[in-house]
Amino acid sequence: MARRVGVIGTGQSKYEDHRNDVNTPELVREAALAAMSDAGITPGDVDAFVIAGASGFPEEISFSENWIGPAIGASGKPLVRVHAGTNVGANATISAFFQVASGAFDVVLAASYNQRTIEDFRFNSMDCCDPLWDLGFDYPQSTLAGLQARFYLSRHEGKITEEHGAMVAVKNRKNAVLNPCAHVRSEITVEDVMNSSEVASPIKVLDCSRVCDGAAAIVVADEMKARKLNPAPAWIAGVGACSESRSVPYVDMAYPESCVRAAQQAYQMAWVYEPASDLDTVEVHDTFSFQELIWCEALGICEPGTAGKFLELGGSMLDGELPVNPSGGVISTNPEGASSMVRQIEAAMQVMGKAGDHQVPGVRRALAHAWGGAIQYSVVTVFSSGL
Amino acid sequence: MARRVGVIGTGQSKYEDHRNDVNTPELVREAALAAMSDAGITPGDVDAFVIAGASGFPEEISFSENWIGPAIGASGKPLVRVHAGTNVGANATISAFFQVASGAFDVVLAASYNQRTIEDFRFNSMDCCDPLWDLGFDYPQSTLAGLQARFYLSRHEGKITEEHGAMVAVKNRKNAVLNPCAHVRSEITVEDVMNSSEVASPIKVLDCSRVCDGAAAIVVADEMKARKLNPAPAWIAGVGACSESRSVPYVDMAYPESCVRAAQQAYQMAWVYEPASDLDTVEVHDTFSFQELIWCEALGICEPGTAGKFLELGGSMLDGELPVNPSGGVISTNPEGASSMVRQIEAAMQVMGKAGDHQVPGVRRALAHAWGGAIQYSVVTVFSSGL
Amino acid sequence: MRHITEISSKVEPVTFVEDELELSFRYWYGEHYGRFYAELRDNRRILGMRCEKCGSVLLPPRPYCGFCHAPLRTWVELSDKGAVDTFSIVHTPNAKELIETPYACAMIKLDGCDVPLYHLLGEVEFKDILTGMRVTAVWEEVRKGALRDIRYFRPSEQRSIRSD
Amino acid sequence: MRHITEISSKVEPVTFVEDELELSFRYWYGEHYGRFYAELRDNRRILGMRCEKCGSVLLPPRPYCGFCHAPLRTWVELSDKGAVDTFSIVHTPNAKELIETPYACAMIKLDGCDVPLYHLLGEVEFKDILTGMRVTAVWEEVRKGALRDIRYFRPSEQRSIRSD
Ligand SMILES: [Zn+2]
Ligand SMILES: [Zn+2]
Repeated sequence: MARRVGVIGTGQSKYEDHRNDVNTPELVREAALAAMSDAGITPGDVDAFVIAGASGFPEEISFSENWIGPAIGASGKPLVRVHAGTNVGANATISAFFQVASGAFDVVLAASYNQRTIEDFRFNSMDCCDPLWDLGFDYPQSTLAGLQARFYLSRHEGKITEEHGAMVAVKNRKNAVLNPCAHVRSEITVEDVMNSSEVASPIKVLDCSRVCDGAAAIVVADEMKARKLNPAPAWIAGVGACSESRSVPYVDMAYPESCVRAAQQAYQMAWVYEPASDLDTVEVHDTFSFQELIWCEALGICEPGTAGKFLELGGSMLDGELPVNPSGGVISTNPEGASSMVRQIEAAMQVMGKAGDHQVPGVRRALAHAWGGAIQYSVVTVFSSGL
Repeated sequence: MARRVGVIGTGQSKYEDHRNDVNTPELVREAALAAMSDAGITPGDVDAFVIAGASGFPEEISFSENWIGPAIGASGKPLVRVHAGTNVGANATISAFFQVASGAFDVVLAASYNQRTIEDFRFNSMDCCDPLWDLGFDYPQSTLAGLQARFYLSRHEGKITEEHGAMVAVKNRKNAVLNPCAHVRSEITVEDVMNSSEVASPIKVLDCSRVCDGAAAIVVADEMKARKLNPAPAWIAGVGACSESRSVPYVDMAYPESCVRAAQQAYQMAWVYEPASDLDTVEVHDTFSFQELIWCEALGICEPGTAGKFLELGGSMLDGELPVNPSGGVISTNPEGASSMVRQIEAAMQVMGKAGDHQVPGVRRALAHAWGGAIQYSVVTVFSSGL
Repeated sequence: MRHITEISSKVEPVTFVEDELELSFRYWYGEHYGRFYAELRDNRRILGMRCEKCGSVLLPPRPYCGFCHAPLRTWVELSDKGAVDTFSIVHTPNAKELIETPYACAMIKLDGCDVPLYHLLGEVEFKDILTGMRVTAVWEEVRKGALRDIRYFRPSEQRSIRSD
Repeated sequence: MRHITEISSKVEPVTFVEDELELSFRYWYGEHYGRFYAELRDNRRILGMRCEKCGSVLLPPRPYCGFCHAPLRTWVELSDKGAVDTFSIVHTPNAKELIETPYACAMIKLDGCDVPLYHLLGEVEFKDILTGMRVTAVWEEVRKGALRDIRYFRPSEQRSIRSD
């Protein structure tokens, strides 16, 4: 990179099933003001803004810069909007990173959000289909996730079981109790998960995250500004993004190449050679419990088929050798368009030592992972306490 | 900027009222392959891709990376999607520019497109309204453009007339005859425009662009790669983007601050002090004829209220002192989501001396302008033949 | 598996696929808009906000200033009279056909407000509409809490201009 | 213009606004998909494409290889039999309610093809579905040129597995 870039502030709104007390601009403002306050700056100090637009339908109005811009202080400032599936928030941060690294701007704020405008939940993740190919099936993400989970279980028969999925949910829900920002903060048991009703087999209700409304924001700055404003910024050491872009049938769902490649890009940039030992904690995008295991393998943290064993042995627990989702993960807090930025925020907070009760001791390098679309688009960010 | 970035290849698809002979990925592929061929590279040489997503509605399916990615060689490569109004193509190029300038990638391809999927034309530019404010009016862009034109005429009464709008259309339609890529290539007269039916007064049918289907692509590279691949790249000397983000009522439509500020950003970066003399040609986003005059003033090319006189005296003609829209502009070719990238392509081609019959002699610096949304979001790019 | 080298000329290609969608959206207003629309509905009052920092009087009412980003606290009651800033006679049908064409629309600067309001013009011949023309809101009898609780703005009488 | 310092407690705030949209989309297929769907409709034939560069046999048929980006020219006829790569029993109603829940869906690898096809499973108890299970397409009598011209895939008889 031409210039070093660090996270100097993060902010999250209150998450609720429905945030009907505010309008969308006010919701985004809540997170943006928190991030600026955390960074010790005001809107006037921000050189440029990136807004993460949610996928088309949950937001009828496309011109988010028009109504959200003024709420976060972006009026009259450089602004760009990125779009993607559920990984859009992570992409927004990476866009902000490129802008600062390029030398164009010193301080950039990226914001992401989710406030559902369509009452019928079925429309909220409907647009996975390729209109030229499988429009007639109209499957939502949960169906793809069910196919993915079964594919993964079949490939590693005897090594990965349905209980492993349940154990992920149990672990992450337990971690969420320690995270004051988390949406769902109550513990469950493996039995609860196994006995919960089937959504798309082998996925059951308690294997799924519960979608909520909320917003997140992150402030990044160049090295000079970052050092001035923050005694211990979380440096962005590596970024990667990859879409397999092959329509659903091409994707190896149990070991998605997009995730492997996004990680490779980020690892190369961050000088991560042995993910399992070079990283101190990771936040992965566990919209569905099984996915935590799949991402850990595709990220090179566990060998294929071993993520279940790693979990059983406590390796991914909050006090394990490589805690996974210490924040409670997406399964505890899923403000869809913002969830992937929340992973980055949580990873950055771990690096800055500001994670409070769910802080992993001595984190020097943390990874944030995100997926989106039809399980074919992955984004990876690595944060570091040193340069 | 940390690294210099140059345009090394551009491509445009065939434009037609409706491109029903191909699907959307194939349409984008047409432009992307042309751009790569122009740059002397193949998809394997591209390090990362930026896809410009059109505004929400004309494209039901949001995951453009999923179906368009493989058609342009993006499978397995870093990819991001930017969204905006009609300036989205220009934003995509600027995103590619930041990525290369940051040192993350050496060669990035940005692609934009328009293939209407909604038959009812009225839905194609409906989403200007702020849902919290003026949803009950449901006005399209042409209504805003009519209000804008009247506001401009009133402010400069006696200096700007309806005939000036007509003269812009006549000039640009004439230039388009010389541009083999243009969509509408036939001349009209001022009488034709003045006698054409009213759309949103003072705007008449022939003051409006005719929307078409088509795609555009642009390849940018860092200085070393650019020099190696292209004897005379068009260097990106300055970029600017600004959303007034204030809901429609706040915008000074006759002299939009977003345009003034975007230009200021780009001029500062490109060391442009006197736009009228430092620039050799400009391509502005003339979706409606009057807008060419308004943008020229906001860009600092003419003093407020003098763009009509400048036009009358031939200053903006193809052989004038500062030719405006030598390509024929948006009024002759409007593939909505791609139109703003086409401005950049035409400006870059002028700088590279590759504009053919509509080449302006001796262009060293050219500007591309774009607007989007509710006339509140502007993007400016300055290209230069030297560094 | 057989290889096919030529495209059979016997089949008529399928050229497109169609899809239909019916969507219902709900946007939450929050406190400020919520009060604004309620006052419009219940009391025919148009409320704006004043920025104590830059002095602007703004619509729509929001908890922050669109000009200088300051937090806003001061509500002000605006007049339902004002002047036409710009106007247009629209012949293009709107997407949702909420308004019959042709119609006249305008940006109207309400007295005391620094930003114009988009609305419709009525009780006036198109040819008589002028920039700067004084107008007065005509309210709907049955109001729902929306900008269109004002039916349109009509030209103010000469007398009422003086007396404003 | 009057200043208002306190929010009147008399008005009940307006809390949200609703909007409805009915949209019709038309997606153009282009030559390759156009032929694919026509063969499905007229001849119950499933056509794929072979990449001469990397050897992959691909669905959907496109003029370029999704794996290696090479242009594709060679059409191949695929079998309407294959094996279940993965499956799921779905209880969530789909947005457009095209399929009644619960239903079984699967990724199916057609014989001779390198990429699986998403489709439905039928004529089978949910509990009997297995990864690797051999299946055969059941075609609709009236076909429109769409993937759902195949009603679903049903388990192949033992005999037919052998004879394939
Ligand atoms: Zn102010
Ligand atoms: Zn191939």
